[in-house]
Amino acid sequence: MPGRARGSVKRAAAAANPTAGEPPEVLIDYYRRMALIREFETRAGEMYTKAKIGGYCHLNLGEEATVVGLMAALRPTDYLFTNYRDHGYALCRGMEPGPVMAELFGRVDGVSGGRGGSMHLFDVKRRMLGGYGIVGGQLPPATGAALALTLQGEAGPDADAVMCQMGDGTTNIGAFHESLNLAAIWHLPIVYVVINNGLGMATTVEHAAGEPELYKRGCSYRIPGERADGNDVIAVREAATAMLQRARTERKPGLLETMSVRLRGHSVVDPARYRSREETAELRSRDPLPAFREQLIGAGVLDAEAAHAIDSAVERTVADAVAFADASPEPAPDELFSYAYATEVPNTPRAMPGDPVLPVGWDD
Amino acid sequence: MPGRARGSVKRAAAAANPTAGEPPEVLIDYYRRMALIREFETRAGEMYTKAKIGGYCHLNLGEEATVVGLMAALRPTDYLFTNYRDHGYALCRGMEPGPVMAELFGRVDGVSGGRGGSMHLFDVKRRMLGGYGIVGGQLPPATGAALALTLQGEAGPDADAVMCQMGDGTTNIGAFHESLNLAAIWHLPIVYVVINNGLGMATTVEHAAGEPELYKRGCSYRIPGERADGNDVIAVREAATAMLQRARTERKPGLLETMSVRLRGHSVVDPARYRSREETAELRSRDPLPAFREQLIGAGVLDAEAAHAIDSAVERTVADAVAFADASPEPAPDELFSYAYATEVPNTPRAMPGDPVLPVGWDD
Amino acid sequence: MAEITYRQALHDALREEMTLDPSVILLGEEIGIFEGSYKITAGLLAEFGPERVRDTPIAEEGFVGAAVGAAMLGMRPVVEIMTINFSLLAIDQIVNHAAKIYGMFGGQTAVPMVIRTPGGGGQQLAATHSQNLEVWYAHVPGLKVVAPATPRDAKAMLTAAIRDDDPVIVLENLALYNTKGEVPDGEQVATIGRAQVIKPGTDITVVGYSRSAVIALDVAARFESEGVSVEVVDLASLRPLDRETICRSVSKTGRAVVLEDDWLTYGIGAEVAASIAEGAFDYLDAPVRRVAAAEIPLPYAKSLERIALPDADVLVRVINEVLDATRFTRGESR
Amino acid sequence: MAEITYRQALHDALREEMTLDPSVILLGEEIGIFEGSYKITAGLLAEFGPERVRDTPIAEEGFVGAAVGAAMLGMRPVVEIMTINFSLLAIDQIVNHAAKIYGMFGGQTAVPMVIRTPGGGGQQLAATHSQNLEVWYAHVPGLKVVAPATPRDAKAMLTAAIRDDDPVIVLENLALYNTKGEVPDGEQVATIGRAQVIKPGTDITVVGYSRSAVIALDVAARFESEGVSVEVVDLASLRPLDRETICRSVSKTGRAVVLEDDWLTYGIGAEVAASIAEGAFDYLDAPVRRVAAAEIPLPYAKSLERIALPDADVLVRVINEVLDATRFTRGESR
Ligand SMILES: Cc1ncc(C[n+]2csc(CCOP(=O)(O)OP(=O)(O)O)c2C)c(N)n1
Ligand SMILES: Cc1ncc(C[n+]2csc(CCOP(=O)(O)OP(=O)(O)O)c2C)c(N)n1
Ligand SMILES: [Mg+2]
Ligand SMILES: [Mg+2]
Repeated sequence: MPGRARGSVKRAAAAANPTAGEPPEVLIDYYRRMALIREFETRAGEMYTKAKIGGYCHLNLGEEATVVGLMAALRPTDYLFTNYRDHGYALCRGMEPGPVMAELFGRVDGVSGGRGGSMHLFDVKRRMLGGYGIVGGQLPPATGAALALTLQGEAGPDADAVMCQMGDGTTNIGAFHESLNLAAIWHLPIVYVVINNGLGMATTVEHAAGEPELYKRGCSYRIPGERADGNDVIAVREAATAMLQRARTERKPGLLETMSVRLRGHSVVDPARYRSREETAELRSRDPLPAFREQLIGAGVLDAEAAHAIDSAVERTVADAVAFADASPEPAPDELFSYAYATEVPNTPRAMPGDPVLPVGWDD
Repeated sequence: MPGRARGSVKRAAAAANPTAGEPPEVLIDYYRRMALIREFETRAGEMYTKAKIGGYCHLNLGEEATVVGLMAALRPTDYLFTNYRDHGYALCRGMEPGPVMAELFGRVDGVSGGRGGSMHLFDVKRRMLGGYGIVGGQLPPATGAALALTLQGEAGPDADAVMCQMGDGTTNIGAFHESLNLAAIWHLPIVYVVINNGLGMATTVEHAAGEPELYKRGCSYRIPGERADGNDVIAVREAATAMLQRARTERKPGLLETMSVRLRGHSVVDPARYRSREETAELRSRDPLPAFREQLIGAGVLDAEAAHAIDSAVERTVADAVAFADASPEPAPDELFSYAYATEVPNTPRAMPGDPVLPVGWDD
Repeated sequence: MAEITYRQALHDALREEMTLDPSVILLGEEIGIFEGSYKITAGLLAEFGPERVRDTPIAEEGFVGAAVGAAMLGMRPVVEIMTINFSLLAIDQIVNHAAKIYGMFGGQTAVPMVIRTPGGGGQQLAATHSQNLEVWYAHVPGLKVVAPATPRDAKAMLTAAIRDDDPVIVLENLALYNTKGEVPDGEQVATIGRAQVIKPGTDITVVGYSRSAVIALDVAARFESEGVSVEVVDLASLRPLDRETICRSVSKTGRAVVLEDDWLTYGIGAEVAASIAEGAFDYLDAPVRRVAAAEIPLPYAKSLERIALPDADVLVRVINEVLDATRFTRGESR
Repeated sequence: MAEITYRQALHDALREEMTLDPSVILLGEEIGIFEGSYKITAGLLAEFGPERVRDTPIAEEGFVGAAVGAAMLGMRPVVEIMTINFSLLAIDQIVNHAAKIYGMFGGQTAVPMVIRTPGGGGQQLAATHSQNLEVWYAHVPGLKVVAPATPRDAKAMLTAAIRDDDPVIVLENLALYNTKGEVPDGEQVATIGRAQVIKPGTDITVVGYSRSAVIALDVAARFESEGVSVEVVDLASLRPLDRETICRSVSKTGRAVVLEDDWLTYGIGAEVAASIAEGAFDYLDAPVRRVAAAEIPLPYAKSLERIALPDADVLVRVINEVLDATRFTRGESR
């Protein structure tokens, strides 16, 4: 991306061999997760074309290493808030691919009961507290979740923390400022992660941000920032882990920026015509998935056959997810008002379009 | 103020004798302006007690040197936007004390026709584009005014610029972030001035801001910041002039923080019980007005008699302003809809409370 | 039973709920050291400490949204927004988040939070500080909106709001804070979603809420002496709206006037009038009339502010117009 | 006269006004390089350059407020807010600033700006991206709000809005962008503040705006063949609201149904129904009925979304109910 402010990107200790010292099964698992996201997103794109999925659908293609690295840093007991580009996070957080795909299909077995769709994956048990479609909208609630943690428990290595993911474009909205400021003054255990894929929709970081080295934007709150290579799963994991650790033990918020590319358009329907052929080709060359595969093969952790077996397995997994989603029924009409309110009170509206304001015979 | 982050405060070149090199008539004029604000605000407070003024009324007491210094840096052709604590700015911008007081009284001769009151002083000819009551509300419009300037003229030493004043507490709201970011990426000729009087209403800067050295908060946009001693009229003027100059010639926004004290409560009705006696006494010792008077007398620019003459003159001016305001009529009832819309269109509502939705006989 | 102010009633509800339930926390600008712009939270910082009574920076979107997130983790935050005018800064968190999270995520997490905020003009606070924007919130599914008129209701409704698992907006009123009324001792929990007939009558129904219900009561008393029996319905809950109670009243009186402090067009009264006109169509002897504010950014000048806002005298006039239009003879009873 | 899409009509209005008046500038997210989320601004960056077609960061409060300030200095900014749902982030600048500045400062400065934004559900965008919040803006004095239904009106109203010296909200509609219609050649400037009878009829009045006016037209045509003469009133302007045109229609037909895409309670239809019920009280043979959306955060699932939103079939049913309630005999003419 021409003119993109990159500055120094933090890589894992041994840049030449970032995977050194990692147990092979961990690396293989990361590969499997990245491959799963890749396959899931690719199939989601197809399913959109087949009109199985509607509305907006944003994919993590190109962000697989980042997503896997971040989720590897998070404990099951931590809380996660993300934006609408949330499929990979949901999968790595342990949500089954079937119910995730079913949500995209708008079916009853979807993780949000088919009510939220692609942008709004949620799983209270896995402490994935939502994908959010309003840019920046997830920041204040994530900050408030961290506030609740300070009221519900003590700081320490076993304390829970919150991770709040967002895109680069999101750092320009007011909620970013207000949230980080609250986290700073209230000493909240939260790590804000900016996925810098270089673009809002077609707007570059440089065009949108007065300080395009986004990890520095914690300066206004004395929140330490750090940049990591988003194509390096270990570097991302390590940076996130360190920040989470500080959040747990010292209740210090952190700001982590990860650098990666968005391989396709902003959403499934965006052909990204604003990118030249050369640019697209250049982006492909920065695809983290084949790079990681090569790396593992080079390091002897994986061979071509094993890699292929993993790829095939995730293909089956996702095919099963699609089948599961397709078999799941659409929510029934009489379920329309099922989640209107958590506490029922008199006179809650239940009218269908065209119903009179009071039932016939109300005055009998 | 205990624990108040002050850092290094920029003072005028010769801190020992900041007035050195200034023509005496300029210094005397500054003193006159400061005394005028002091007297105007004191009388406004009284008038509030007498119920001549209603609603909210925020005074510049303690901020006189800052206000005079800032306004001395501004050219008549520059544009000014402020918050609701705007009386002193209006006076220094050249608005007559009579119409300013009349606005506080809600009379037809008020600078905003009695529609705005204390918080909403406006004078299109003097390019005072408003006091604003919503915290941070003035920032986006001020930024947009600067945008208009870039479309309407070239940069250069004669170019117009915008000054946007705000309080310390205002740096925590989203509009601060969004506005400064726009000014940075669009290269706008605007100087944001933070009047750091240490408090929101009773909330200290340290309690509210993650980075309490507020001039540093331009860091998130690469906007240079500077701090000036708000009790030093020359220091304020010099810092503001330099920033305005950069705005005119280089179209670089700036962030100026001025340090001063709020001598009274947040508004006229606030007894400021949250301050101890000692604190109040300490604040009084930092009153800029007697200090400046002493300074000028010490420097031989003024003697006690001349100072007294000025004080008496501004007393008369303000007494006249009060008389003017009191003599001005209240807006007449039939003026209620006079400024409903700039472009009249059919069916604009003109109903008074209780009127039917359509005039009787509409169907004749 | 003690006679206390509306302000005190709100304070007491907060204090009692905080005492009962440690998950109740307060957030807002100047609610601690300053004790609240309108002093509702006076003394609570001293009593419950800065963790539970939290002074926030001026960052409405931030701290209201923080309350949303805290509520998702089981806290019961009560947020004070200094006036409803400033709620515009937080409205994305209120409407796009608090109101949506329960339904949009398939009921997995509730958002048990309360937003307390006063509305109202008449204090010479000028156009941006004098609005009655309750209809915006009342329009939004996922929210509940209550608007107490009396100290008793203020306490009981705020208590109910805190215990409710949904986001509830408690609309207070600058003009009511100093009003006094009897408040029963002991715990009182209102039922959100019900209107109440606060004065029975037979000749005409006046519908109000918050300050307008108080005015309506006063006007009803005036008419009583003239032999006109006014029934006053206090909406109490703006969402859900209790159409049945309203229409039942009108089915008895055959005449209706709505008094509201907001702007006429698309105001609260529009829904009330439309609901009556549909639900009680066969009972209505005359058109439902609405008494509301003139549609103008409210001027600061007292002379203009006074005439732009509805008051008891205008209500009296309109009631008389409706009575006359139906050839009502004073003293007649139906 | 050419047949073009609603999208093209909006585009043409922008292009023509930018050509005529150098003070017209465009601001918004992704309106330049991306050519607009819904491609209304396609080609304009190339034609007018980045100074006049300005891609903004994601900062609705900031850039909408910047438009306010630029307008105060004599520019005529046209802002695109990607959808009405995101306008909540900017609503303080719209309602507390744009709408107030002319009146609150005693008429010293106008704010000649336009906010274009689409509303509407039915695209499976889920609860936070599918709202119809136009009633909020329509409630606010100081704003003008128009809601064109056809390509012709889209062009003429946007043109009028740009030339108007007040802040005007042009409510577009996701479901209409691809609809086609005849647009006269040459300059057309609508009159803001007038409703229009877009199909005359004698038996029943259907009131709509934006998408609902289009549906109403379609339904009216269906009824024609059954011997029912439906008059369709397109509000066109939500603020000011042209009550006289609406009531004149009902004074002729004696029956009325309002079709609206927003939530029923406190929606646009409430004011329309209340105004009819008051203004045309003596003419009404049956209660005014409203057809509106179910009051729920709109679910993503198609099966639920479909039934939660009003459509032609529901309108047909309700029209029949009103006709039956008044014992209307098909083919009868009044
Ligand atoms: C408040 C708001 N404004 C605008 C949008 C429309 N929108 C959706 S995604 C997007 C770009 C976000 O970019 P970034 O934060 O970098 O995230 P990415 O899509 O790259 O993951 C925009 C403008 C929105 N959803 N919410
Ligand atoms: C958006 C908004 N929130 C809250 C308020 C209430 N309020 C008025 S002034 C003020 C304190 C502002 O402090 P600061 O910015 O330091 O300015 P100062 O009053 O000290 O000049 C507050 C909270 C408001 N007017 N607008
Ligand atoms: Mg991005
Ligand atoms: Mg201050």
